[in-house]
Amino acid sequence: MMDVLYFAWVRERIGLPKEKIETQATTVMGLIEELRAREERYALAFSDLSALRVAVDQELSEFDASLQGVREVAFFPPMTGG
Amino acid sequence: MMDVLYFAWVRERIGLPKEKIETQATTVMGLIEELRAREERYALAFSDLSALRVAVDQELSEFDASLQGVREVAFFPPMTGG
Amino acid sequence: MRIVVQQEAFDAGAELNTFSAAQVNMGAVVSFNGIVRDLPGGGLDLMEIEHYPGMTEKALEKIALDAMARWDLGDALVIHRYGPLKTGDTIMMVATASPHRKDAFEAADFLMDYLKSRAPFWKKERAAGSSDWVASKAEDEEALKRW
Amino acid sequence: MRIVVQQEAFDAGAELNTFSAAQVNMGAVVSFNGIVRDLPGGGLDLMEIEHYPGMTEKALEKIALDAMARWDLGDALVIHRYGPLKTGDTIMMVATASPHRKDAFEAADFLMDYLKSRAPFWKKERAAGSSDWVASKAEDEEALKRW
Repeated sequence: MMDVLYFAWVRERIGLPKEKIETQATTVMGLIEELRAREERYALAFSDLSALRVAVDQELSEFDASLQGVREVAFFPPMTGG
Repeated sequence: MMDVLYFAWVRERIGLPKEKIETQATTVMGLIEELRAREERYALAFSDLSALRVAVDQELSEFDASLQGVREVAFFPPMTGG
Repeated sequence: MRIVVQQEAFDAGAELNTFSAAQVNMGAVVSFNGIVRDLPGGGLDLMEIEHYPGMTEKALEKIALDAMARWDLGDALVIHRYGPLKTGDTIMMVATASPHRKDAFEAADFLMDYLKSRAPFWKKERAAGSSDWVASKAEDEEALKRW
Repeated sequence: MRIVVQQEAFDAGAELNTFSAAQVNMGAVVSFNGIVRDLPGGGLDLMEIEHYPGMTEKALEKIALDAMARWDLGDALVIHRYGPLKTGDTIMMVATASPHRKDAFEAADFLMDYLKSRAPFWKKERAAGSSDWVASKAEDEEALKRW
């Protein structure tokens, strides 16, 4: 069981800020494939990975990062603070 | 008649902040030569020009600047504001 | 080093004074304030800032620690707001203190560049009934290569 | 644009707030505060700042106008004190406002470099009964070549 979080337009497109997911995926990319296969809104949110960033246990990561022992994964667009 | 001002250690070495000077000099360098010839304290203050800066009518200038129409000349060390 | 993430408004001048007064023998203090701008054509009703509680604080702390490690700093301060803001509101500030003005300037500049593209904040602009997420700029990502 | 040369203390935070509040649609405000440092071994009794009344204001105004011409600035502020100061006292501040953080940072950095070597101020440090004029640094003159 893993917490998956969505922010900004990713959250809006998927329609929720957070969900618990049971996954067999071993990498972020594997998790994305599973989500894409779920429903249209997920496929849409994850259609262009160049417009997405991922954090694994609250650290910015790459899409090929391992999910071994991970408790929280977050997807969001490039950041625009400051 | 021209006002000649001294600041920081130039003022201390010469012993006064300001004096009126009647000069025939046509350039700052000419004025410096006249002052050097006056007294030991002037010669001392103007002994090393690389340690001095000059302002002509309140604008930083070069030692070969003309004194034509000038009302105020100031001598001082490199600035240390901020 | 102080990192604050809050919804409430803060007094940037008072924060700067408190920061400066706490320093011992730091001759140079640099601050940056980010302020909500109107849209190019005007009409901004609201800017909403979303963030990632938990990660935000960690990311800002990491950026500030990086700055402390790279420059001769006595201290660093980051305050960033989230929630709804209006034109003219102060969004955030950073401040750096150093014995040297060059270090204080560069570290503040570095903090801003990293905060902009590596801390999990997202801005949304609301105007005339519709709203849009602010797009990240290629130049902001580009700016990181300076460091 | 505001240039102030005064003996009295000033409130840097309050000045920063006043400066920021006066801006229209400037998203970035950068400030620099210069603060009196103690001597490396301690023991500074007093720092005295001498200046050249008349020329000082003109020189600062010229430097600020140069900054306004070179960068996209909405406004610039320079406040510099003279007279006797103690360790921890604020000597001076500059502030810049711009739509862009890069312009605000660079212009403030430029103002400081020029103010340091081109505005007629001289510092004297008094400690243990003797006093010395602060020597200018080659690196400060060198810094001007960046611009």
